[in-house]
Amino acid sequence: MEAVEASRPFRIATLSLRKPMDYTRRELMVIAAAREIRDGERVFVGMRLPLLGFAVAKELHAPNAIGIFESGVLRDWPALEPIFTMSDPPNVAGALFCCGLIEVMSLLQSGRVEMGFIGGAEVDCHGNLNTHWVGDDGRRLRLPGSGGAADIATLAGRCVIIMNHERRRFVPRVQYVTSPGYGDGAGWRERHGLPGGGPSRTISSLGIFSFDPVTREMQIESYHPGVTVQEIRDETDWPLKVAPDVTETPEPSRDEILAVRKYDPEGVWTS
Amino acid sequence: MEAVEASRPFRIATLSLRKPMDYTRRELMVIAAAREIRDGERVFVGMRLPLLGFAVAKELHAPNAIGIFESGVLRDWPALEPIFTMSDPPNVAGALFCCGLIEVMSLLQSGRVEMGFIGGAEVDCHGNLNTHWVGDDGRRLRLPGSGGAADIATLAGRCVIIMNHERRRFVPRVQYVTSPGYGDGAGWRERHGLPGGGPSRTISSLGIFSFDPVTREMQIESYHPGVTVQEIRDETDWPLKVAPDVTETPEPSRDEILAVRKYDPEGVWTS
Amino acid sequence: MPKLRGLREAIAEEIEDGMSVFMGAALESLIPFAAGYEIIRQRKRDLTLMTTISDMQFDQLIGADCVSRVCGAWVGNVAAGLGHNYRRAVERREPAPLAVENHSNFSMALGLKAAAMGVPFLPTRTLMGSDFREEASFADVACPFTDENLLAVRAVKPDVAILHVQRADEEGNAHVWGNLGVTQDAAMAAGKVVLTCEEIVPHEVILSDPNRTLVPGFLVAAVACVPLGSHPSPTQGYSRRDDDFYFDYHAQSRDRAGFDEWLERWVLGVDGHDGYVERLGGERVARLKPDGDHMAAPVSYGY
Amino acid sequence: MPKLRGLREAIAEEIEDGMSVFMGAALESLIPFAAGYEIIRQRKRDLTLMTTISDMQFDQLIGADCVSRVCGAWVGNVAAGLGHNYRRAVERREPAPLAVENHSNFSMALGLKAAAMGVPFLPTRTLMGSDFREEASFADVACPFTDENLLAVRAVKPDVAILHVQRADEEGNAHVWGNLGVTQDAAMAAGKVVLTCEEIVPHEVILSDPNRTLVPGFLVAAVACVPLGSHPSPTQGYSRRDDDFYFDYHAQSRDRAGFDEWLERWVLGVDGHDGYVERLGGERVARLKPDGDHMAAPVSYGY
Repeated sequence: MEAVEASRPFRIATLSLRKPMDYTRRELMVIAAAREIRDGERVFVGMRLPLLGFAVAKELHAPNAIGIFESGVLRDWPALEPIFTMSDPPNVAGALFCCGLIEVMSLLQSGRVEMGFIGGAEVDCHGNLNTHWVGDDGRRLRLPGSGGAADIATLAGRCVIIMNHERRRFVPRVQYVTSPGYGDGAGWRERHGLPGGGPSRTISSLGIFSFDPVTREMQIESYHPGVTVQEIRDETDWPLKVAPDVTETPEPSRDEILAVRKYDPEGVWTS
Repeated sequence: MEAVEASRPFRIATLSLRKPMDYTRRELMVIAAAREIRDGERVFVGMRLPLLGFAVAKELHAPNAIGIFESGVLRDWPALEPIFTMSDPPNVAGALFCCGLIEVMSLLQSGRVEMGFIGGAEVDCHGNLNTHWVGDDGRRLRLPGSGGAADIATLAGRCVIIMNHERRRFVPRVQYVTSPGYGDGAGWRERHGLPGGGPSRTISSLGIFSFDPVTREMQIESYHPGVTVQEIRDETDWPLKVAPDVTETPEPSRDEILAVRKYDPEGVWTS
Repeated sequence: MPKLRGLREAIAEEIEDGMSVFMGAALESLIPFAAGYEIIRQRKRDLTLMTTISDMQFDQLIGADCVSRVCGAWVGNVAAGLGHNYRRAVERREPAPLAVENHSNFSMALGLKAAAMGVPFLPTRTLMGSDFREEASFADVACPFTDENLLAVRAVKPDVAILHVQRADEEGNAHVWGNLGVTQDAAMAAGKVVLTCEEIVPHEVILSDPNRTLVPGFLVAAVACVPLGSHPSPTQGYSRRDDDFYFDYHAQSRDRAGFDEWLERWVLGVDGHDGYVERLGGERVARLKPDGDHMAAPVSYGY
Repeated sequence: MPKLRGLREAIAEEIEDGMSVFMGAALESLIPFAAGYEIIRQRKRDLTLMTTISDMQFDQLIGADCVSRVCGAWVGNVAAGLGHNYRRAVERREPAPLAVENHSNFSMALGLKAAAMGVPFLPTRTLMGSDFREEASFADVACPFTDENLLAVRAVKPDVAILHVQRADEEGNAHVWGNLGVTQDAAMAAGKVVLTCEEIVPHEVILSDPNRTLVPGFLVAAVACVPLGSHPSPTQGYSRRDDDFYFDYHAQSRDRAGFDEWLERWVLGVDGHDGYVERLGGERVARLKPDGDHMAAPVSYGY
């Protein structure tokens, strides 16, 4: 479950096509998400962009990946129609396995889910996510809560964080830890007994971020085409480090773009 | 699961019709079992005689009783054909609810199963049952084990024990407690934290037995027609007490006998 | 009292002020919206609502001042995001203060499972390191075999679970399919179950496929035939999600006045569920019907 | 390696000496007898067999000297009573000593469920006061909320679960119906699953009814098409119980010589499962077919 407020996408289809891209930022995010899915993996694909990423990965390099939904649905093929939530009928008809939440979470807890996508209203420098409440000009703003995100963050083999990049969302320390990343850094997950591997990457609207293997601090791995390291730093509320081999996010291939558009022909999610 | 060795019943149909009965001992046992089932109750009916007892009770005084089988089957109507085990297809087709063992045992553990029938190779004066091993002339004889009997004995609202009455089976203290009754007597179940109520009655081939509400010791409540108190004591390996209001087991009614024969027309289980 | 009743009678007779009520068991489908609307019409008060994912149903009940406490993993609008009434209640105590107990989907499911199984807790490895691990529903427990430190989740026992299902018989034996979430766990954890269903079917239909029975009738206190009873959420095989309804509610409930108007239009100002369906209009209802069938392969229980 | 293999290859490649093998998950139906016979033919050794109710399959494997340890709730002959080979092994160490770990059906199911859930134990109220409560699989655990004393059951993780099912696709996604027992828990607890099935069906048949999928293919290492693979135990919709086979085995296995003859006739002296079915004879096989169908009411996943 995304905690951020969504708009009715088919009414706000504001295109942001900028030269020299012939693809949108959101398309690039979907493609980046797809690239995180390895063939044969079982992946919590959640909703919206990762769901499309799953479809793209299946189409291209991960034909044997399985998409998992916490309501109890496992699919080896994308939903039969565009959907708003994991429980929508086109995501259930033609599923591979439809069990209960406990069974899906049991697969997760017993180490059989390699990856999960998660997001939040805030992320911090150690990849902790907050979907419970945030301060806003001295007022508290109550968000919907964890859903299954905290479970995925705790238990999945690895997590990929996917979020819009805004300074108010990329904060030094989240105000509330809903979905733990690396806590306060090195050794924290081990000390607290979290079985899963923690966040492997963050995909934002500006770049892709890895976590320093020693300090577990988020660092810029690549900036999206047309974005500078300085722009990313400006939109980040802590002194964001840069990986030694920082580079530009690889341009989407023609196949990747075509795959996104096959599953989102109207640009509902990606325009 | 009964732990005792069964013969192929349709080959050893040795009739034991004695005057003035026009029914067999086994028919009387089935009818006594049926009388223990109250309308609307959920009852572990196990196999063989209690299964027939369930059918008779449904037919007569307990039309809303539900029969439960530990493999995950719940029925509101007897099996569609005579069966050897709970998992036989005629006991599954037309079932009310077919779940897993865990779900059925969860109903039991959460206090929603009012009664269960159990048996064993040995029973003792406090209603403890043994289906693990017995000594036989200095040799140990290994029996099949608990199946679900220990769970039913521990957890059911009340249990009814049903057994052939033989001196080697009715012993002062079982050699191994598979399915606990009242342990060593008053207060034992409470001390050991057993949630279920314990055995309410024993139905044997010679009589019906209750448990003294204070001492929790088995006592003769009624002797079957044609059986004397002395015969029962002779077949019991401890000084069996007699309830103050001991009486003859009420004769089966015509309806009861007809109901048994409706479900066991060949006398497979009751001749 | 017969189990098969009208929705109005079922809610009047089975739901009492102050009860704890589990809804939203399938997470984002089969949400018993019609039952929730009826709770609002009957002005039930001081309820504790429990859920995994509440959909916008909890937001409606909170705005209508039926609720004093929420216990769940996610409260919002599954299509459009935040729940405005939920925010107003938590942030500004409008229309009344609201206590919140935080769970994750898995911890809530484990709490229900513990109650369903008749044990006071279940152990898990989830939520280690989350801030809401400090809630009173969680405690440390060590494994007696491995000495590992695990999280114990306390049993969750709602007074009643309200479930919408595809088909049930008059005794409340229910077939449910598609997306399930914690449907069976909620039914087995609760003190009793109130069902709404798309169709009442003969007992023989249920008996024809006992593996499809998710809720046996002996757990059910009342069953009401309420076609489209999950609207605007979907019911597999019977109705699609009504996306517009979600976005319209989201927009209208942005302030109290807008929510009150919404409530009058869709809940208080209509004559029960039939009036609600009438207000939706035949064309809209027709659009929600599935595009044809998608049949399960045949299965024989032959013996 | 493709998952779809012959039974001989599947057993040869997936079952190793010394492994722990769970069978008998449905308690008294769907017993994977054909797989057990193949284990005997291939003279696997030193197996730990795990079960709830073993049916007479364990008795056969013990008599054939494939087993060094049994962990389960019930070992015998479900139609006829005691298992003679089991008795000889425990009482007289014939053909070899046999270690036994006692469970009840519920405690074994909880052990599997713990492994399936990825926790080292689950708490229960059963077995309090039973003598086998002293086994190493059980320990005391106190509820951190209520202080109640409960029994902790240690997770049971078989190396492999062998299951017979009605239908599966080539990837091992399996539809199972009727009597289930601990089938899904065993599949999820085990390191891997080996399936035998009555029919291999197209993937689309599985996808048509995802609630009927009890075992997803990613848990499955091998699937073999073995019609009548549960004989003499029943498979709902496909074959009835062969009662005579149970009583004949019981009578013949009363002494070692009789068992050896039985083994030669039905297992070692036939050419795999096909030879076994041939020996049963067409008339007997025909008698085991269900008397007609008993169809599940239709279900649509329309969207």
